[in-house]
Amino acid sequence: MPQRHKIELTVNGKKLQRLVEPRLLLSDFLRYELRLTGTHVGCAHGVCGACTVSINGSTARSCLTFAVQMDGAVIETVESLAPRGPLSLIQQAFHEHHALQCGFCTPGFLLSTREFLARYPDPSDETVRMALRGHICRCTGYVNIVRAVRAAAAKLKEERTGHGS
Amino acid sequence: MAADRDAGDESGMIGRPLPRKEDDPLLRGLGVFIDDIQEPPGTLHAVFVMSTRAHANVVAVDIAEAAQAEGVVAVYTGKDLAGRIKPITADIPQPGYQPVNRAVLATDRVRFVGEAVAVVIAENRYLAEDAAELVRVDYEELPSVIDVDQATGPDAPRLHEGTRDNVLFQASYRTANVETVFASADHIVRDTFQSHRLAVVAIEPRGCMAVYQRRNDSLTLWSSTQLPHTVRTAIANLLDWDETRLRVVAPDVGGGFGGKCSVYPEELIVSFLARELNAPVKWICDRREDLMTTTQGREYRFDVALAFKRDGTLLGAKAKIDCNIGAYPSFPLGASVEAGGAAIYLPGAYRMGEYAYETRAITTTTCPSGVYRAVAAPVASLATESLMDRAARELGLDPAEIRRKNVLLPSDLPYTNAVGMRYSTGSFATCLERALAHADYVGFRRTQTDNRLRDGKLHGIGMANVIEHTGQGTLRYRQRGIIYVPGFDGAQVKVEPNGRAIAWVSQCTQGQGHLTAFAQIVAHELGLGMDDVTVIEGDTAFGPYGTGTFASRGAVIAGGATLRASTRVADKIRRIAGHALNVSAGDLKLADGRVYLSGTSEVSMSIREVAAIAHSMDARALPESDSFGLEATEYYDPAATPTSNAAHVAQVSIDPATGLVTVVNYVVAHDCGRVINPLIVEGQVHGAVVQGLSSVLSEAMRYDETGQPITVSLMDYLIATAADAPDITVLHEESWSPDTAGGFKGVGEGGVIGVLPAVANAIADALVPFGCKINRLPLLPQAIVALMGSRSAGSLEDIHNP
Amino acid sequence: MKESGEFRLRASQARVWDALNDPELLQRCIPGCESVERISAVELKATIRSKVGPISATFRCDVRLSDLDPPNSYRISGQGSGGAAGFAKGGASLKLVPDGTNTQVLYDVDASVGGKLAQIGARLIDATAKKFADEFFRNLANAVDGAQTPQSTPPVAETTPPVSARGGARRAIALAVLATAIIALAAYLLTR
Amino acid sequence: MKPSRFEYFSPASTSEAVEILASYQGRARLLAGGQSLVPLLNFRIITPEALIDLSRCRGLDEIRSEGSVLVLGSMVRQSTAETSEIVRTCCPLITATMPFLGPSPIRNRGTIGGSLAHADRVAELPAVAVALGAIMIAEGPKRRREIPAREFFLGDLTTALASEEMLREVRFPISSDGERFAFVEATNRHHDLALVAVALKLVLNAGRCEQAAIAVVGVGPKPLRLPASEGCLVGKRLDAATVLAAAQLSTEGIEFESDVHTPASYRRHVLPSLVERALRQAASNAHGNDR
Repeated sequence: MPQRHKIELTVNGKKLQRLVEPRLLLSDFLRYELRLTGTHVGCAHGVCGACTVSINGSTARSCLTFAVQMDGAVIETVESLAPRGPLSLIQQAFHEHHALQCGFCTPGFLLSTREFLARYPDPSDETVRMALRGHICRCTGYVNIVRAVRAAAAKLKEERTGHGS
Repeated sequence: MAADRDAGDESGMIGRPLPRKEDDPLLRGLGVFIDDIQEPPGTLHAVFVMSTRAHANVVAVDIAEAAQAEGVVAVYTGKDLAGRIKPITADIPQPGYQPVNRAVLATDRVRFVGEAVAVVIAENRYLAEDAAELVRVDYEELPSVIDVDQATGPDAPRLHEGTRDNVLFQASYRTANVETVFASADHIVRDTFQSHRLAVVAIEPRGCMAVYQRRNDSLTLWSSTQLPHTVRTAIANLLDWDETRLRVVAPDVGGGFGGKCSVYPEELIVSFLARELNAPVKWICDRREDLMTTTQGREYRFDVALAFKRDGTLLGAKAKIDCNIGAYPSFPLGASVEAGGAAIYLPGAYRMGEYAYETRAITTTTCPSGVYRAVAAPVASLATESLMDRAARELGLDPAEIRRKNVLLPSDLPYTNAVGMRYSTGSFATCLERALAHADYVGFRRTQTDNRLRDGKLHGIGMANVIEHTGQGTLRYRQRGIIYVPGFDGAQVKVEPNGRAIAWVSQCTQGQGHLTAFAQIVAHELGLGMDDVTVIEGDTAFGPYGTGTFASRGAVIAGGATLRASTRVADKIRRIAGHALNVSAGDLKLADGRVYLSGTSEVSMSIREVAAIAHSMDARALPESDSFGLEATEYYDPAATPTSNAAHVAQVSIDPATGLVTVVNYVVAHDCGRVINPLIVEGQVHGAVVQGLSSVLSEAMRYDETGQPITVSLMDYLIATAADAPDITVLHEESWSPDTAGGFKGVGEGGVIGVLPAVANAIADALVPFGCKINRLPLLPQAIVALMGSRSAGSLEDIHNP
Repeated sequence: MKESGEFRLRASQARVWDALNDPELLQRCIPGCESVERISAVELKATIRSKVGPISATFRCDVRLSDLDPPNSYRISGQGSGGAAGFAKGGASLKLVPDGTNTQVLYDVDASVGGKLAQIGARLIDATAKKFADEFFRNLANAVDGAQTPQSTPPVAETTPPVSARGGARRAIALAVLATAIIALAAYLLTR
Repeated sequence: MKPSRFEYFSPASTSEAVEILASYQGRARLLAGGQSLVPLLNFRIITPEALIDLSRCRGLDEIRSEGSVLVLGSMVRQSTAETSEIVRTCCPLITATMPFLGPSPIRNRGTIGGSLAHADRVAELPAVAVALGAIMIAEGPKRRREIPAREFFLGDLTTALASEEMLREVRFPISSDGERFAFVEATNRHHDLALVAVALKLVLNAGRCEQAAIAVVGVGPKPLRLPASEGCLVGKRLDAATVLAAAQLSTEGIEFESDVHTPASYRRHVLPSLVERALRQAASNAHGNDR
């Protein structure tokens, strides 16, 4: 049996140490070892986007990453967006605009949306569509997702200017 | 019971665009899909060894090496399971139907690439996959047949024992004067439309987990299914198990769309193994396996002719329909569901008295097909709506004009069409006009008159009228011989001592928002707030038996059952409150968590107080005629099949250099009767339109000449992303159904039915100068440039309307 | 997949037949041919390692020969199993027609590939098979030309291959080429 | 869809990496961003004995300009290159091409070197490297060597790197005044994998084209230059007639290939249009593609 490797990492703010077999995918590590099952696997080859998490502040496919590579990494999953209390602003926008149906793909959309809005605070429909093209949603037709993302952008802007003034 | 439009009032919950109750956990990553369920200790993982041949005799299966591999607990072959699990058979008692068996694991013959020949059970999925690679199968290849012509040719091998030929179902029908109208028609348009095989690709692949309890020989199977009750009954029948010891649970399900609307061999095998090995057994389908084994759909050939008068009046239709249903009929819907549905759907939203069809379901050595969202209706609609456009052009009419001439008008209703489907209510003409107006059809045509080429793109507009047979009940399934589909559903509504309600509904939700929509019905009837109502679905251990969620039947049938049960509970609340308040029950209204006397707020009590009385937790007594508890169970089956309707208008632009199509504007005017939650209805329409759009523009499940599927990853099976999808406007009409409880009609499939013809017609409209006809899908860039022929982008400047 | 075609070798019919009967030469000409084992007069087993960048699959091939008419024609058929990667199978009728000092080789091929490689890597299978064919033809042509040994011929794409396969779609050629490997192996049988 | 077993190494230096690589004699793979490699592992299309993760190798994520050359370390993430001001200033074509490489989560992990060394026939970066005349710096156990981009790509997933060599960095000539760029592609879906993609660099002087480099990917197993089109442009003004003539010459000598995504005939049909489009963009836009 191949050697297991010790990794130390931070997941959703919690420091962890684990021994992992090299071939263990990050998605499986999160889901089965840490029981963070909000990260879903829809294709395991990097296309559908359901498994998207944040690694060191950037979105990434957890199905295309091995846990063993994550030594020292800071990982955030959907579970970190609103660990308790009210939904985050983006989650709330998805809720209000009916931007999810079965909800399987939603965690990936949320993480990409968060990253996108941090970089592009005032996006057009077109840029939202471009930015989210790495995620497949089979239920919503994306219409309400785009609306939710734009609504969230407007809210975030409001919040910023509100705090600023 | 005809719905009473005045029943609702301002405080009612039905009709409100409420955000969904199910969202919160899903948004937090707390959804529990099949692979998210905490595995019990000792859970074993199954991996199936799939056939690499489309058609072959299985000479030998060598499991020796696999059985010795690390972590492997057991390996079973088809021969090991034969006799332990009965084959799956959808024996539909209908003329022209030939039933066939499907062994849960192939024993001596495989009939499609992906058919399971062995199953490996190991400590984890990684090890199970390692071992599955070590199973060696010796095949003796047989000729494959991948399309309906090969399967019906003179030399075609017979795929199934005990059948005459590969035509597993055929039917025909004609009205009395169809030949006469065709003989006397001024104009006949005809073409053969070929639609392509699609994979369903619910974003969550299938999967199941079985836990066996030895102490009472009972089993719980969690499965990502649309049919928990049917799966339970099938396990009982095919594994010879007492159904009362079986529980099937559909947890959160990541989309169904018909792909999870069959009982699958894996569900039976995993259940069997859990008992056999006395250990929890889990199987999660991976995406490649999903693209090879989950029922596919919509591979049809429609040869259709429409007969018209010179003025554009539609006189009749003739259709010859062939469906490629793949290697095995699905269960419970069987081999006839696609071919039968295709024929029945064709008359659509038009006044058309004469119709003849011949329809066939043909088995081939490809993945089994099933009831993919809207089944055959989108292709039937593509055929008629495309021919309608061609007739218009040939007769010198505008496409909108020819539809106005033929679409059903209020004065036509109720209308019984050429195959006996009855449309009680509908807003066919209104939807068409509203969609055209909103899309500025007239304005578009005015611009287009000058030039189809604007901003370097070719522009076109297309439309379609849509009907959707929704909420089909017991009678429809009995008529069609589909005896394994009950057709009814049930709901048990119960007010607990704290005055809050819980409803157990026999369906299961895969994203359609049942937990919200049905809660709205309960809250509406009981005068409760949305937070006071919890809906639970998908668990055979609770509530009544039922059919499942598919074919746009949720709102009508489960909604109807929920409404009926809620009404009965509301009646009891009134009786109890009337008794307690010493007023007539008939004068009491329920709202805001209270029961009060109409016209006054003085005389009232809370529903919580009523619940306390009902549970003998209050000094006041029940009326003598009532017993304890505050609950009711109702099964529901609509009086007739309610027909939803819609009109779709699509506007496209085409890059003439690359052939890439962009949908720039999309309008749907939609009527699903009384709307429970417009937010959810719009979501259903959006999703269906884009799913259908994806199938028009890019999705295609391809097989090579030998039956190898060659699009088994999402790198090769191309699903529309946000970058491909348009914004969509949904306009609502509400023609309540007199045939259903609450006036509800179904929604969910109609969007797909409309988008195929609307987009194909818009593309054909943009390409009118090229004189091409669209009769094949998908319309990938390669197809568009082929349709444009040799005219290169450079010579487009002079393209005007003919 | 069925495919007919022809290619021309700059050598006499007798020389080509002999070349096709030279096991060492063939083993060198078939890219990735690792071993050949004779089972009977008309049967053999061979191992061919097919490689595209990091992707490789080892096919164990069973080949059978029939309709022998030296030096004019024969029919071969066979199949190779690549384990979990998949399989390739095919048959071919091969005809050698003298054309002055050259030889025209006419073939009718019926071949297919299946399993995981074919399903996931359809794109690569075609390309691999084409590359495989190009190499085999170039090696064979060089060999019968009496030129240097095939191994020392670098795969320089700029040089026009000395032979060309005519015919339809790339995939057809691709599949034909998998059968070509089998053809070559089958030829090996002729010498025994 | 779980990979088979492998050993894992995470060397701190390139010399250590190539040493391990050499010791496995072709049975180990280098792991860069993993966005192309890991799908193949998950499908078990490839089953290496070891993966050598380059993410901790010192110096591989550097972006710097050295005289007339922009140097991108092989482990520079695609999204980093995309937003790098140095890259934008030195080689705007690279910046313009990045959004085509895939959606953000892919570009966040995917690397410059990984994409080039993977050598997929429809990958965009090889076209850019060939159009710009990049030099690949290979590092082996014994020496480093330079490989011009044109000689680097040999075929599907196959490069001139020897089995014990790794791609250490890529050196792009820094663009000068008068250079024009464009990147365009034809796809099945909007912003999909390329069916055919064209990257071009022109050097204009007083309106005349002094140099032209047009690279195309997707038509066959490796990137190609279009010498006939290039020849037609040099010495001429980029007027409509010249652009059209160059576009029409683009298919010359190319053996177009079919695959599951599109037939050869489509690729042949679309290439002239793409070349025309790229030339028009380049003529009007100093920063190539305007996305």
